[in-house]
Order: sequence, then structure tokens, then C-alpha cells
Amino acid sequence: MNHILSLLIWLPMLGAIPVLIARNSRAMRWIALAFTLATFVASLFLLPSFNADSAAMQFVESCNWIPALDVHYSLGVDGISVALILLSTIIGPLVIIGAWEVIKDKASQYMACMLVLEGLLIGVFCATDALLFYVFFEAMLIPMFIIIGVWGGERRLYATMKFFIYTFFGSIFFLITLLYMHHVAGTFNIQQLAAYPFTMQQQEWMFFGFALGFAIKVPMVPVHTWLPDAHVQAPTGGSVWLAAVMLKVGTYGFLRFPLIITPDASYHFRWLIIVLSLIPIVYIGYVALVQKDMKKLVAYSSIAHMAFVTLGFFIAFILVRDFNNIDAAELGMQGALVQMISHGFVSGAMFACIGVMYDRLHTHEIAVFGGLNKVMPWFGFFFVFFAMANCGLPGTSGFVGEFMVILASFSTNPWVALVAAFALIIGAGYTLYLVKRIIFGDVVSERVAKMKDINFREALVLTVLGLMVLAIGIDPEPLIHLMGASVHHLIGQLAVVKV
Amino acid sequence: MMSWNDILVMLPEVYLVVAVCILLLLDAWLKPSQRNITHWLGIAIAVVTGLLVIFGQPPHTVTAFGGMFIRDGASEIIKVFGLLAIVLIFIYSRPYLKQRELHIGEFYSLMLFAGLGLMLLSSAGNLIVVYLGLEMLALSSYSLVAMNRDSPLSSEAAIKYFVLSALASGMLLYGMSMVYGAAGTLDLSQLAVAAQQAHMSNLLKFGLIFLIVGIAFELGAAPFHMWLPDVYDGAPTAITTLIASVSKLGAFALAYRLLSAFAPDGLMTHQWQLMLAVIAALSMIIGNLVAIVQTNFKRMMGYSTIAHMGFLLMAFVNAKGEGYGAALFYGVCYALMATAAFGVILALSRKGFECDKISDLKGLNKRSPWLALLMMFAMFSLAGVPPFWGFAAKWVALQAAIDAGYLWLAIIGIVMAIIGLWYYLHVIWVMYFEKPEDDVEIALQRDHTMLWVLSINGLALLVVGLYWGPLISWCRSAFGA
Amino acid sequence: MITLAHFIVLGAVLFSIAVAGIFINRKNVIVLLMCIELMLLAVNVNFVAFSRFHADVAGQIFVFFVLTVAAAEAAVGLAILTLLFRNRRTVNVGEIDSMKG
Amino acid sequence: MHQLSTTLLLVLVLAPLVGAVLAGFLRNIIGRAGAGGVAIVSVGLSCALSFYVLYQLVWGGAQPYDHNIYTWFQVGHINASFGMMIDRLSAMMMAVVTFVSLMVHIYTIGYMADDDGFQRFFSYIALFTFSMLILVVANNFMQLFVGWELVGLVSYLLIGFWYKKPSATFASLKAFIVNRVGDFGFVLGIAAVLYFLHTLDYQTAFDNAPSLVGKTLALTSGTHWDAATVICILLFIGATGKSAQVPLHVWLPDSMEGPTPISALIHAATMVTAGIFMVARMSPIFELSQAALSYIMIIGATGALFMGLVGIVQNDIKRVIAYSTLSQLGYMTVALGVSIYAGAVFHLMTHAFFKALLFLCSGSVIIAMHHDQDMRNMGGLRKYMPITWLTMWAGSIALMAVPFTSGFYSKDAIIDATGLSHRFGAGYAYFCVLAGAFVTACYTLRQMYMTFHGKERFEVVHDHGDGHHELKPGQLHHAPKESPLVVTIPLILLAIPSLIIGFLTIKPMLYGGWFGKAIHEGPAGQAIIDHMHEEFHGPLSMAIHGIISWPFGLVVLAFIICTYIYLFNPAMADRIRRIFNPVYVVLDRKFWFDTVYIGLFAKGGLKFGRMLWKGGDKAILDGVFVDGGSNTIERLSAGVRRMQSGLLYHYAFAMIVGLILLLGGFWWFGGV
Amino acid sequence: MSPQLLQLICFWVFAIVAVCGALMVISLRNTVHSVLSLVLTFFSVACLWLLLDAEFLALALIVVYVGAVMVLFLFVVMMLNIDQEKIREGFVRYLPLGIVMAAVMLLEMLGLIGVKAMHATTMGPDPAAVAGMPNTQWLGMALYTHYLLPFEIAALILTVGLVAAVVLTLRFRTGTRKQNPADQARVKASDRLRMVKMATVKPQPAAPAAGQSEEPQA
Repeated sequence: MNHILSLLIWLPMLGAIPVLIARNSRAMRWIALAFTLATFVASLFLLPSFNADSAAMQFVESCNWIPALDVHYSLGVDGISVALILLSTIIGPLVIIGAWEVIKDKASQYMACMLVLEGLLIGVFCATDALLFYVFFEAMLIPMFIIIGVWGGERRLYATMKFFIYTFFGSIFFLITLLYMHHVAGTFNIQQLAAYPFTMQQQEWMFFGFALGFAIKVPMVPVHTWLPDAHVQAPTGGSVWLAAVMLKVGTYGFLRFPLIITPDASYHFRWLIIVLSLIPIVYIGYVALVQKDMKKLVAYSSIAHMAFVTLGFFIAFILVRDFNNIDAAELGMQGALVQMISHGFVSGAMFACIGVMYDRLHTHEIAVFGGLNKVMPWFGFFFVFFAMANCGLPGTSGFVGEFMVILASFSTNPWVALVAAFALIIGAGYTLYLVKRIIFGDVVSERVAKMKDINFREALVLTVLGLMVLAIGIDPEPLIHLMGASVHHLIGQLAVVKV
Repeated sequence: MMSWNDILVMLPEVYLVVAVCILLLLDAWLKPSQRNITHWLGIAIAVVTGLLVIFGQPPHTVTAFGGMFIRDGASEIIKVFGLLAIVLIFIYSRPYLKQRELHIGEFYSLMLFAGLGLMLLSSAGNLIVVYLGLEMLALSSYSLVAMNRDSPLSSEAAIKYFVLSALASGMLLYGMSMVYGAAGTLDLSQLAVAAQQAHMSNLLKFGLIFLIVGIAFELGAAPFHMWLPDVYDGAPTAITTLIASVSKLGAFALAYRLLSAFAPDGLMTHQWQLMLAVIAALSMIIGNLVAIVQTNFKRMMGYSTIAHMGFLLMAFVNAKGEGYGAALFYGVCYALMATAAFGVILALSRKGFECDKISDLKGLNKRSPWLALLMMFAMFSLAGVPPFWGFAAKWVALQAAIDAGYLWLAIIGIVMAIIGLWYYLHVIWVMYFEKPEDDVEIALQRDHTMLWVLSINGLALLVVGLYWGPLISWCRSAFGA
Repeated sequence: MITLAHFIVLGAVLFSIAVAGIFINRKNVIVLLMCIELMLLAVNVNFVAFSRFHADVAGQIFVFFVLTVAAAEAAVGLAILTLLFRNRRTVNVGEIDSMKG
Repeated sequence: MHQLSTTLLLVLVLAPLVGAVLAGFLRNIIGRAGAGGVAIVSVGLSCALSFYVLYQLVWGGAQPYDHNIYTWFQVGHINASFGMMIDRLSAMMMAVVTFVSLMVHIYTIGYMADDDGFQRFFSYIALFTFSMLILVVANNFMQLFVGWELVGLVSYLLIGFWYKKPSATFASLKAFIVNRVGDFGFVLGIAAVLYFLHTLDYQTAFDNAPSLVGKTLALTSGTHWDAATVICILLFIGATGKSAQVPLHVWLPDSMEGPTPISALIHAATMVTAGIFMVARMSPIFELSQAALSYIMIIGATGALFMGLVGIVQNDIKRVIAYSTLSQLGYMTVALGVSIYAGAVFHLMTHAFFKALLFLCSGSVIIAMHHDQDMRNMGGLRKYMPITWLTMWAGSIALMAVPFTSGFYSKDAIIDATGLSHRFGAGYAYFCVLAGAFVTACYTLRQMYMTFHGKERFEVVHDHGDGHHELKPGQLHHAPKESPLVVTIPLILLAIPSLIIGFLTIKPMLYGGWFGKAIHEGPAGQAIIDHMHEEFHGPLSMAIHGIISWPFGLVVLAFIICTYIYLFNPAMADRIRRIFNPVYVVLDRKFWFDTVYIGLFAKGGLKFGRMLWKGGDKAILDGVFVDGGSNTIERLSAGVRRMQSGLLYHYAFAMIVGLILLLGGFWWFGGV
Repeated sequence: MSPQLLQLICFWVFAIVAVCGALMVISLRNTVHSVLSLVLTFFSVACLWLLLDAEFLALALIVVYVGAVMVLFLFVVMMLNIDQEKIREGFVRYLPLGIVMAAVMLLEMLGLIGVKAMHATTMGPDPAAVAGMPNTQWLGMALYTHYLLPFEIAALILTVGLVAAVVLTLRFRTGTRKQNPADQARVKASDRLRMVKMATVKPQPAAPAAGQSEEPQA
């Protein structure tokens, strides 16, 4: 059990090797699935021995990776990480199943990319050394680049280059900040950095370095334009990973770096981030409304949803520092975190649904579809269900986080809550407008009429995702309890004034 | 004043000289069909020399010939990796040379002479030895660049290389003359001492500028970089690999030997730090910008080299052991990335097909996934994406610059790295995302040695990138950091 | 009375003339090579002068090596030049720009 | 005094959910009959238990129940749970909901007999019942919101039940989004409650409510908004959406695109009254803000009159009832506004019965007319379908508040109370509710006459074998005939309470303090109730007194006019329309609410979105920065590339220039 | 006339000749003339070195440079038939730029060198004479002791130069005809004469099927 985190990281990545070597494509798929399932099972072992009442890093591993530069291969998880790791390990097998017979060209490479990506994502959530974090953070671009580029759509080249360069652009400023931080504080250990008293001026610069890196990954307005393009061109599995887990890496980064290492600068720039989180709720909502490509629409909706996460993070600063309202701050933070997990499942499911349609007609164009409920009733059921989750219907996970963030944000300023709550309207607007156009109405064409309803494999994927969405929606308490102590500790860190 | 001890200290070099001379003579007696003997002998000589370097390494710095020759940790690393690069080039280029009827014995001896030049340069303790080592390296390189005698491009590259290099060494010499005039000595170890007392320290600084020009030329740093793309382009790919690896290590050795002489007391340090910083910034900007629009792979790599040398200089700007270590680490990393990248190109080329256009790589993943993967490793490594070695190198370089207070340089560096990303990714996209233009079978030359070594070379970029603690420690400890 | 400055200035003048020569003679690669020889000559003047004025032998030794290397270099350089002429039928470097950009 | 069993209550609430899940997921296994049976049994169980609970609370001496079932989330001291608050208010509501729901379930067997989506429909309405119960039994704001949204979801699904019809999908989308506008306010209201009262739990919030007095919120710098007013108005915005108050009423008429049973259940009897229920439930908080109550009263009064007016010009049989619903909801809201919460809930109950009855009747007519809903194609149906005719008259007189009917008791009480109120805007409200009584009678009578009386305006075209030739409007294949028993029995069962329940329950509900602590009427409300109580001498005398009162006088006037116009001189209707053409246009266009909303919010929103997308994302962010940046770099690199001319002397030139610059720079900066 | 003045006059004369020679190198139209001007410059500089008591290097300059390098240059110039007119194109056009550049360069160099300080440095006694030996011996003593390593390296460099020059210029032309006496002596009859057995009757080629094989395939 001492090396369970290493196991989680490296198991899928090692799985890529037999997958690449396997001659038989059937066997290859089963191997890929076996490795992801094994990772999932291994991740379940985290739960019984995890102490949710402690905010300390658990399952800690550490070895001196690069002694000359004081970089450690150190891993550890708190409640937040465990939740995100579980999200990743659940998505992992689903993506493999989803691509089972869909990907025909170079399928082994596809599966290998998926496995490597999973390992890297888990690595990000485990790393407690800043540079180790960075290595995982950045390395995950590679498999995603390949996934979009090789198995993507028509304009995949533009999309994947934009994706890679855009995100690289952000993260490299993050790297500079890390190095600068090391220059000042002499360590890469995140916990030690969090305790180091940086001056205000240092914090401000560092904050911008961090914020640029993570804001692009989240993505926040106005650095979001890579996401719709990447999603539209990505194959289904790529989209699912991207939406479900990869975006969370950005917000997770916010959590691990600017929030605790530069709390004063974060506090100083709180309104900047809050406004940048509120703008997309309205702006992106309207933009999503007019999309002609459903993947783009869902991608935009992801941006709007992720804005709730950053909103939740930064209102916590106001609540805890200006109003000393710990409860509301925790509520906002928890809401943001639940939103992360929930969005993972919901948007993953949305993209899986779109993938189902794409596999049949090879287009994401909304206008091509219509009246699917008639020809694919089960699919219609799932789609409407996930659409409802996407617009935050109670009983689904989509509701929990948004609701909590809105409640908490009212305590900072009613206007913030007002704009945030606008998501209820516009979110319903673009999601249900999409539903209206593709699921409802009469069957629009012969092609659509010939579409077959989802098969067992697709149903399996959607059912698992649906159950997760429902479970979190109906009883979020286990999840919230899992993260509770960590959030409490985090709020305490936000309150500490370093300068 | 020579003793056996001096010979013992210089044993690898002495061995190399003797062995090369024997090789040269032996080759004259061999029929063209027996050239493989020369090939394996050449490899054996380089390997044995390398082993002598490693296992004969004294625990502390020793000098020979009255301080003319220094055998220290830094020179050891440079020699080992320089010889490694030569071995790799030998292995990679045999099929290439055979197809072009360039597989001659002199290739091996000149390559080894270049290696000797590098070894002397890296161990030089006196300006004269610096100059002679450099010239030995340069002369071998010119002639190797021109080796393909029937190729107009090759001779054009050679003449450009030659004229400009002569010009640069003229400037370098002028600088040395000024340094000599100021310090009254040619001995590097006494230079710093003399510089402090010299009432002519201005003259010293004046000379320093010319030295920097010489160094920048050898590195291929802007604005003294112009020769580099043309030479990369025109030279036979095997020789391009030499220029990209051995020459760059040589340039580092030159820079280290010359500049560190001024550094210990910090007297002159900030003088050349700023100059190098400007040159580094300019190199990164120009190299990356122009590389974007290239269609020829070798040429693109040339510009990429310019950018990389900017990064190397960025580490160098630190002017302490940490920075030298980082720069050496970068140089070693770059040398092996270049051998890997050009190795794939060499593996793909065949008679009448240089495979030097980026479009020649179209759809490589369909035709040879393994070579595509190796090339992808090389490209990601060059781009500095973790977890590849190139990232580690960039990281230490950036850290060295930041620790020296050159944050602005680091920021220019990373911004340019983003631009640089474009053309590396371009290669990957061509290999992976596009369809092949023809279905010509990739024979892989049926040279299994080459394939294995190339694979190890490519995978090393990943493996070292995952675990590079010992290497950076070695590099840094060589400079006492 | 001859001072060090005389020789160093002479060296600088010769060096500058060599630079001017490189600027003016854009086509003739042989003149370019001669300019470089001129540059080396300037260096050698410096070395000899410094050597004499410092009463140190090292400078003159250096000149010795410069001369040696220059000879070897000239041999290789002219070999390359003939090679170029054989391939291109010209040594006019103003026309040789098949690699650019 | 004893406790209600938690298990029993859980069964009560969850039974419809089980029914819904079984009917929905196993639709192909259990078949049509199975699905219908499962749903009816589950809802029937719920209904029985509801009555049992009501009985226990009222006569059995059971204590009100208020417990949490499970914690939904616990963050710091903030707790959100699922729980139940069962007092007389929620018990009555549960009884009404489950009873009407059961009726509708039964009715549906007949109404949806030929529909492909039979099982789906049952699944949905059972799910609706469950959602509504969640809402009703909520003991905290979070759960209230959950139920609130879930009923919205089912409403959405049911309005768009015939998803192939574009108008239906449009209406469903509209309903959901307009409701979401209300929810937007509602969620902010909940947030405000949490902010000011630090809890989401009803009881705690009500207990702490007095602490709101004097608290303010600075919405803009320098202004101080009374906390209670802010909370109440925000919460009421939620009610505005769900209960279709002006100006968020626009979705309700369109919701008639759904099958008639759900119009009866959701869009008349239960879901739309959720807002009324909510305000009544929150009465301890609402009582703290006179301003909010005035606001509520004015909004309600406006709806009561003006929506009724629109009803007069409608030709769709269901739409008339829909506008009537809007008008009646306005009455209830007015009652809330004058603090007569019990009156509002009382009217809610009576209205649930007679309005459900009216809808089901109209559904019956629609079956007979083969899904033609246009009243202009009806007339004289009374002889074809007597039961429907009679029951619909029963509903109509209740709606018109003819004395002795249940509608009379509830509505008259509201009118009286409004007249007695001194709250700001009460005068306007009184005028509206009075005039509304007249208007109600007008559209109700018009509907009855046009449907059941007068000349037959339809034409029976007998099928000559080919079967499927196009029918023109007003043409039928078969003569209309009375609906089957599964349809008529619910009508009869609903007609009974429509007529008598007011008579039976007015005294305890309105004057008897029946709701106990569940409803808190403030001093103003208490004064009105007391005053009315003094004048109340039993339901019989109230009815007799009612005959000579103003409201009934107006009804009689309306009766005379309508009877003349629609029964004896049908041509006059057209003439009146021509004379009052401007008024007619205003009413026909429904005060241009839809036009403005569609134009401004829907189309305007799309246009705005397109502008943001093309202008913001594409032109500025991508065009200028991202692609623009890369283009700039490419141009730059093309420029820098030109320096690499390929000419040897240029290269040498560059080196020398570099040297010169280094020397110069060094000279300049180096400080030699 | 004091020896110092004589030295100064000599310096000026040789310096001016050297500079003029250098200017002629870069400005003469004929490349051969340029080479000869360079020789003149070398001579003058050699004379200047004599002033500095560096007799060995002065002579070496003449022997190595004038005797070997410049002859090589001349050889190449004459071997390669160079179009003189074309090669000097643009000479006038770039002259101003060249002068300006050289002037700036010179200015910067002189400014940075610190001529004034050097002007104070006067020549001491000849170090070789002080050591009691002629210049050549003085040089040799240093060269073969302390500078042995560079000396050996220089030898290797010359070897490299040799190898390089051979690699680049020596070629075995494949197209030329030349005699190889060893081969001629070793020749056997079978190499020269091949006995061919011929069939007495030539087999008739099969007659093509009429009209069919003539038609090109569409």
C-alpha cells in the first residue's frame, strides 16, 4: 500500500507498452481495458484506508529524484486529489470501451495514448512536488496532441496545434514562476512553498505566472478559444478526457499553487478572477446558444461551467478575509470542487453522446440531426438526462456545485450571485435548444431514420456515467465529506496573510 | 620538460593519435570492399579512447605539459559525449555513405581528428592549445563538409564555412592578441591573476569582445550564425550530425575555457554576461523565427540549433559552476538529440533520396511507426516538452539564468520556445497526421546495429528525461557546483 | 621613439583595411581569403609587438603557430575553392546562393 | 398526540417514483396495461396514504412532523438535507395533489388510449406526482428548490410530449426557460435566506425571521434595501415563474400543447399552484415586508384581470381555460398579497378541483372532436356528450363563483378581504378582482355556449373507404360521442368536490385557524380575517348574502350579455369585435408579451450570441490575438528570413556588423 | 641621427608601405596584382618585425607566406580562369560603405585599446639578447620545452591539412582511359577471346496472331 500512488500512475502507462506491441487487435483492446480496470480497482483501494478527517497528505511517497536541483519524486493525496483520481480512473475504462470498435486506424496507438494520458493525469493529481507536477502537467499535452491530430476531424491540424501551443504558452509561464519561486524560496515542495513568506511584489508576479498557466488550461475567458476547436476536432475519447479530466487539471492547479502559495496576491486580484469567471457565464452562454456544431456548443458550455469553479475559489477569499465567513467560504470552495467532479461526468457523458451520433453519421452538425427520439429512444433518454444534468437540474450532479457556489457567492455580493445564477437561464437555454433541435422534432432525413439505437457497449458507458451523475446529485455528502477536511484546511490557508 | 607523467595524463589523446595514424595507413591498403574493417576499427578506436577517458580519469584535476593540458571533470564529460557522438555518427552514417560512394577511410580518420580537436580544446590550458584544438576541429570539419565532392551544395557549404570560420578565427586571434597584450601571458590559469593586476584591464575587456565573437561563431549564435543553416543544409547528413553534436560540444569547451578564465573573481564576469545574454536572446529570437518557415529538415534543424545555442548561452550567463554545469548538460543533451533526429533521417535516406525535406517524412507513422516514434521523441525533446531530456535541459538553463538574475532573458527564452514549438510539432504532424506520398518500402538499410543503436539513442531521450539526476550532478560537480 | 602604440595602431589599421576589403570585394572569394590573411597579419603584428614589449616569448611562439596553421588552412581552403570551381565553374561568390532563407 | 411514521411518509413520497421508474424503464416488458397499472397503483397508494395522513393530522391527533431523512451536504455549519415537514398545509396539499393526480391517471387510460407514448406518459405523470410531493413535503429551502425544479422538468417533458410537433417542442422549451427565469430569482432568494438567516431549514429560518427586521442590503453603494423585502421579492420571482404570474406568465398558455390530462394536473391544479403554496409556507418571512406583499398583490391583481380579458378572445378551448387559470392564480396571489394565506390556499384547493375538472372536460370534448380544439368548429355538443356537458357546467359555475359552489366561497372571501385591506395598492387590486369576476363569467359562458350550445358548426364527412383524405377544419369522420367511463368517472368524481367542498370546508379552513402554525398571518391579515369572521355566519348565510353582493351581480350581468350574444345573436360578437377593434387587437396579441419576449430575448439573444461569437471569439480573440499572433510571427519570420540571403559576403557583413555593434555597445555601456 | 630616430623613420616607411600594400590588395582590379600587393605588405611587415628583433619570425613570414602560401594563391588564381570584370562589379558602389565601416571599426578599436597608455610603453632591451642568445635560439628553447605540446599538435594539424587536401582534390577518374601495366602483364587468353557456340539454324520467331497483337490495348 505504500506505493499505491506510484502504481496508479505507472500502471496505465506501462500498459501502453503491451498494447503497442500486441499483434492481435482484439487482444490489444482487452489488454487496454484490463489495465484501465486494474487501475480503477487499485484506485478503489485508496478509499478504505484514506482518512477523510485529516487534511494531511496521505499515501505519501518521496524519493530524491534530482538531488542536484532539490527535486523530489514525492506523491501524496488529500481528499480533493482522491476525488479527482477516482474521476480519472472511472473515465479511463469508459473511454477504452467507448472506442472499442470505433477506432479502426492505428487502434493500438490510440489505446496507448489513452493509457498514457490516464497515467499522466493521475500523476498530476498525486504530485506534491511542484516540478513533478509540472512534468505531468505538461507531458499530458503529448498524448492529447497525438489523439486529436491523428484521429481528429477535418481541421484537426489547426485545432491540435492551437491546443498544444496555447496550453504550452500558459504552462511555460508557470514553469518560469516555479523556477523563480525556487530561486526565492529554495524549494520545490508545494507545502513548504505554501509556508514560505513571499513578499507582496513577488506574489503578484508569481500570481500572474500561475494564473496564466492555469487559466488557459481551465480555460477561462479570454484565453478559451482553443477549447472549442480542440473539442470539435478531437475524437470522442479525446473529447471525453479533455472535458472530463483535463480541464480539471487547470482548476486543480489553481488550488495547489496560487491559492495557497500566493494567497495575498490572489486576494489582491480576487475581483479580476471573479469578473473573469462571471463574464463567461453570460458571454459564453450566449455564444453557446448560436453554435451550429454540437461539440462546439458543449465545449462552450464547459467553459461556462468551469467558470463556476474559479468563481467558487475566489469568492472564498472574500468570504474568509473580508467577512470572516468560514462556512460560506467552505461552501463556495466545496461547491467549486463538486462542480469539478460533476462536470467531469456530465461533460464526459455529453461528449460520449455526441460520439454516439458521430459514429453513425460522421458529423457534429446540429442541422443534420433531428427527431432522434423517434429512431433512438434510449439514446434520447440518455441525452435528455445528461442535458438536464448539464443545465443543473436538481437530482443530478450538475446542480450541486452550481447551487453551492451561488449560495456562497451571495454572501460576497448579491450581484455576483445574480450573474452566477444567470447560468440557470442561459444554461437551460443553450442546452435545451440543442435538445430541441436534435432529439425532438420529426425525423429530418433518411439518413437519420436509418440510425440504430445505442448498442450494449454504448449503453454501458452512458449508464455508468449516468449512475455517477445521479449518485452525486442525490447524495453528494460522501463526496463532500471526502473533501471536507482538505477544504477546511485549505480555507485556513487562504486566511493566512503572508505579508 | 616532458615526462612520462605528461604522457600518462594525455593517454587517451596519445592513444587516439597513434590509433588514427595506424588507421590512416591501414586504410590505404584496404580494398573498398573491406572498408567495413575501417568502420569497425574507427568505432573501436573511439570507444577505447572513451574508456580511457572514463577509467583513466584521476580523482582530481591534473595538468600536463606545464599547464598546457588540463584534465578535469568538465573535459571528461565533453570528451566522453563527444566520442559517443562520433561513435553514433559512425554507426548511423555507414549505409548513407555507402549509398553515395562516400564510404572512404579518410572519413573515419578525419572524424577522429575532429574528435581529437575536441579533446584538446576541452582540455586546453593555454590560449595556443585552445587555438590549435579549435583549428584541428575546424579543419577536419571543413574537409568533411566538402567531402561529397560532386555536390555543388556541399562545396558551397564548405566554402562558406571555411571563409567565415577563418574570419571568425581571425577575430578570435585578434582578441587573444589583446588578451596577451594585457595580461602578458597565454596561460589561462594565470590570465585571471594577471588581469587583476594589469593596469591594462581595459585592453583585456577589449580583447574579450573579440573572444566572444569567436565563441559565438563556433556556437552559431546570432548574429554570427549565418553559416550554420547553409552548412547544415549543404553538408552530407552524416557530417551535419557531426557539426550539430561534436562541434557544439567544442564550442562549449571553447566558451568555457576562455570565459571561465575571466570569471573566478567576478571581475570581468558581468562584462561578458551581458554580452552573452544579448547574443543568447538574439539567437533564440532569430533561430526560432526563421526555423518556422523552413521546408528543409536539415535547414530547420540548423535554425533550431541557433535557438538551442541561445539557450545554452542562457545557462552560461550564470557564470558560476551551476551555470556551466547547466550549459554542459544542455550541450550534451543537444548533441544526443541531434544525433537521434539526424539518425532517423539517415536511416530513411536511400540512394538518390536524401529525405531532407520535411515533406519527405509524410505519413512516416504509417510506414514505419518505430522510426516515427523515435523522431517524435527527438522532436518533443528538442521542443523541451517534459518528460523528455530536452525539457530537463531547458529547465536547468532557465534556472541558471533566473538564479543569475536574468529573468528577462529567461522570459524571452520561453516565449521563443513557444514559437519554436511550432516547427517541431510541424514535423510530428507531418509524420503522424498526414498520409504518405508514396508507398516505397522503408528498408531500414537492413542494418540492425544502426537500428538498435538509434533506438537506444531515441529512447535515451525519454529515459534520461525521466531520470537525469545523476547526469546533472555529474555535470555540475565537474564545475565544482 | 617607437612605442607599443605604433605597432598596435598599425595592427588595428591593417585589421580595419581587411574589414573594408571584405565589404568592398563582394564577389571575389580569393580576395576575401587575402583579406583574412591580412587580418591574421594584423594579429601577428600585435603578438610580436606585445611579445617584444613584454619581453615574453609566448607571443612570438603564438605567431609561429598562427603561421603554421594559416598554411594548413590555406591548403584546405584553396582545395575547397578548386572543388567549388569544379562544381560551379565560378568562384564568384556573388552568384553562389543556392542555399538561402 | 403521536408521531407520524417516517416509513409511511417515505412510502407515500416514493411510491410514485417507483411507479415512474417501472413504467418508464420496463415499458417494453410490462406493456401498456402494466405501465398504466403500476402507475395508478403507486399513485393510488400515495393518495390513500395522503388522506390517511390528513386524517391523522386533523382528527387523529397526530403531531406535525418535521424531521430530516438524510443529509444532502454538510459544510461547516451549513446543512442541507432531505426531510419532511408534514403539517396541515402540506397534508392538504398532498391530498389535493395525489387525488387530482389519481383522477388524471385514470382519465389518461381513456385519453391516451391510442397514443404510442402511453407508458412514457404514465411514467412522466407518476414522476410528476413524486416531484410535487418532494416539493410539498420539503422542510428546507434546498429541497423545495429540488422539487421546484423537478416539477419544472416533468412539465417540460410533458409539454413536449408530442415531440414531433414543432409547436410542442417550442412550447416546452419556452416553459422551461421562462420557469428558469423564475428559478433564477428563487435561487437568489434562497441564497439571501442563507445569507441573512444562516440556515436552509424552514423551522429555523422562521424562528429566526424576526431578526431580519432592520437588516439591510446595499445593492448599490449608498442604498439600503430591507432584507426581508429583498428575500421576499426574490422568492416571489420564483413563484412568478412557476405560478405564471405577470410578467412570466407567457409559458402557460403555450403549455397547452401538452396532452390535456397534464394540462389539468400540472398546468391547472398542482404545479402552477406551487408558488402560492410556497408563499403561504413562507408566510412568517413574507409578513415582515409590507412592500413585498404590496408588490405581490399588485402583480396578482394585474394577472387576475388582464389575463382574464385575454381569455375572452381565445378560440382554443384549452387556451380559454389556460387564461382562466392565469386569472385564478392572480386571485390567489392577491390573497397572498393581502395576507389572507389561508384564503389563497383555500382557493388553491377549490380551484384545483374545478379547474382540473374543466380541463378534463375539455379533454373529453377534444377526444370527441378528434383532437380539434377550435371552439369555432364546435357548438351544440351537449346532446352528444351529456355527462361532459353537465360536469363542465358544474366546473364552470364554480369558476364563475356562483353561490353555493366551492369557487364562490373561496373567491368571494378573497374579494371581500381585498376590499378590506389597507395595504398600498389594495384599491387597485380590489377593482381588478371585482372586474375579474365579471370577466371570468364572460369567458366561461362564452366557452360553454360556443362548445355545447347553439348551432353545430362541425360537419360529419363519412369515410368512403379510402379513409385518409384530408379533413378541412370543422370536418369530422364520425359524429362526436360521449367519452368512455374511464374518462367520465373522473369527471364526476371531480365535479363533486368542485361543487361542495367549499361549502364544507370554508369555516375551518378560513376562520378556524385550521392550519395552525403552518401559516402565519401578520397583524394586518389577522385583522381582516377577524373582521370577516365577525360577519361570517355559516356557509349558508354567506351564500345567500353572496347572491346580493357585487361580484355575483357582475356575474349575472355577464350572464345576460353572453347569453344574448352567444345564444341568441351570434352575429353580434363579430360586430362588437369590429367596434372595439383596437381593444380586440390588444387582447388578441396578448398585450404583446410574447412578441416582445420572442423578439427581445429569444431572437435578440440569438443575435446577441452571434455577435459575441463572431465579434468576440472569432474576430477579436482568435482573429487578432491567436491567429493574428501567429500571422504576425510568420510575417516576422519571413522578414528575418530574408536576411539569410545565401551570399557569403552578406554573412561576413553580418559578422562584422555584429562585432562593430558589440564594440560600440561595450564602449557605450561598458564604461571602459 | 640617433638609432631611435632611424628606427622611427624605418617604422614609418615600412608601416606606410604595408598599409599601402594592404589598400592595394583590396582595391586592385586584377587578382594577381592583389596577390602581389599582399606579398609587398608581408615584406614590409617582416621588416617591421626585424625592428622588433624578431628575426626568425620575420624570415619565417617571408619563407612560409611569401614562399608558400602566396605562391599557392597565385597558383590557384591562375589555375581558375576568373572573369576579372564581373568579379569586381559593385566595387565603387560598396566603397563608401566599406570605408565608413572600416572607419567606425578603427575608431572603436582605437578608442577601446587605450592608445595613450600604450604610447607610454617603450621598448626595453631585446629579451633574447638579455638571455644571451640569438632570437631563433631563444624561440627554439621555448618551443621545444614549454611549448612542446602545441608543437606536436601543429604537426598533427598539418597532417590533417594534408589528408584533407588529398581527400578533396585527389580523384580517381572513372571515365579516363589509362594503362595498368600490371593488368596488362597478368592478362589471360580467356579474358580476351570468348568462344561462342552458334546454332546452325536460326529459330523462326513465332508469327504474331494476325491483327490481335497489333492492336494496342485500349
